[in-house]
Amino acid sequence: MTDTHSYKVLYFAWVRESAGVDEDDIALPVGATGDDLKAHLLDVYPALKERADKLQLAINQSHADWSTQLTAGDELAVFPPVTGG
Amino acid sequence: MTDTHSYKVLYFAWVRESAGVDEDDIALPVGATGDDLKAHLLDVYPALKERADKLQLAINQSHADWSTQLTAGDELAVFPPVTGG
Amino acid sequence: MFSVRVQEADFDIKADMAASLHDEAGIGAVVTFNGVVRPEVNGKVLKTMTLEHYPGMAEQQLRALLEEARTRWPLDAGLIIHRYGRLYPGDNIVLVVTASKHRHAAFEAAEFLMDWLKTKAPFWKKEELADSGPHWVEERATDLAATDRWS
Amino acid sequence: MFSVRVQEADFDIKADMAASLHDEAGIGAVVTFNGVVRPEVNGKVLKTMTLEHYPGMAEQQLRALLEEARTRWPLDAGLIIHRYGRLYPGDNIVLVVTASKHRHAAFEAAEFLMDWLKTKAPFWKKEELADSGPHWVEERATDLAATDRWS
Repeated sequence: MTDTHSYKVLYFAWVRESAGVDEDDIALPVGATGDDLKAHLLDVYPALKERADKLQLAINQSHADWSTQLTAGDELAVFPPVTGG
Repeated sequence: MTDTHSYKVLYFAWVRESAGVDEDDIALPVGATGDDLKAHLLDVYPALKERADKLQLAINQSHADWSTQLTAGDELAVFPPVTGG
Repeated sequence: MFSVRVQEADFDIKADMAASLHDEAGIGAVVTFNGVVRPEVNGKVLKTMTLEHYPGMAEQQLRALLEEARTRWPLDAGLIIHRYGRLYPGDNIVLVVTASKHRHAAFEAAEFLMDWLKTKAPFWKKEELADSGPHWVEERATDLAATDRWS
Repeated sequence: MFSVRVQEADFDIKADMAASLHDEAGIGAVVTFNGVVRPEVNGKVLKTMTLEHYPGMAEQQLRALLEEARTRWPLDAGLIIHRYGRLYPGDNIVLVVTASKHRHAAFEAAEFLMDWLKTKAPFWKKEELADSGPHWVEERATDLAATDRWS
């Protein structure tokens, strides 16, 4: 059994609609990166695969690259490109 | 005796103060240009000589070059560079 | 004063400008940008739109934008208000106010804030057109290009 | 609506914006520029200033500026209000409003109008500083350069 951290993951816009929930608690192996989170989400929510290249990540409310390594306690969020203004 | 046209000439800002009047009626020979008007004004109001290079001309409420030939009935105005806004 | 607000309520351009500029003595130039819901999208009538946002991150990003603008231009005051929720054609969406002694600084900072806001602030528009179902607005390549020119 | 006003009275940014934008259905972006009398000039306290203008030509030049802006950008509405007479620190001097479907058009047109206004509209400022007599403001080389960049 691998050691894991549990992360709160928020969804917005069509990511939220594809997931069917506003947020999840997701356990990922210690040392996991954003890419690991993305692979997990595409697995759990296959509807996201269609536009997987559009997905963006925020860590602790700042935009982040998918390659970033996650830290226990991080607030994660996944969403499409922003369209405000 | 030369034929002349009479022009209404308005002054603004320090041109007005140097002239000591708001406006004049000035007779200039038929065919006169803005430069002739300027020469006349420097003659009549020598205080303008100090900053003669700053003087600007408007003909019928549009900015104009001093070389422009004047036409009977033109409304002329002489003023410094504008500083509004 | 520098401040950001994310709110469902409408804003009052005059009152919010005045509050933002209160006690700023040196100001000579104030630029405002007001974004409004347009009645048409690509020639189709827009019935309504819903603006979703990421609470917390939205405010944080807007504050970060203002801070970035202050490092680039000599600003005396700055304000960003962005609405969320259900909006109709003609409704206010966003207000940006910048104030400076120098008009070009105020103009450039306001344009910069709008350009960056469009690609960095976590808001998402869902439109309902008269003749089709609701859909999420796609990001625009021109907005990305507009952001890049400040890099 | 496109209009210009030259007046001694103060203006009301909100009311004048609203009047200018009335019935303009397609607008998405509104930019305003508000120029205000500054309390200091080169570190010296300004007591008051007087704005002289050339009645008739002032309105005509402002209208010509708006027309020129309309040939360059797709504007839906435009407004220029310029005051004259005695003004004190903090008083409004000038208001420019531009509206367009496109925010960059609205921003650029507003900046263009201010740049051209500074070197073409017949207004002259006479300042009274706390420690010296009244003097006419000199034109600024930076304003001329700002005008040239639109040529």
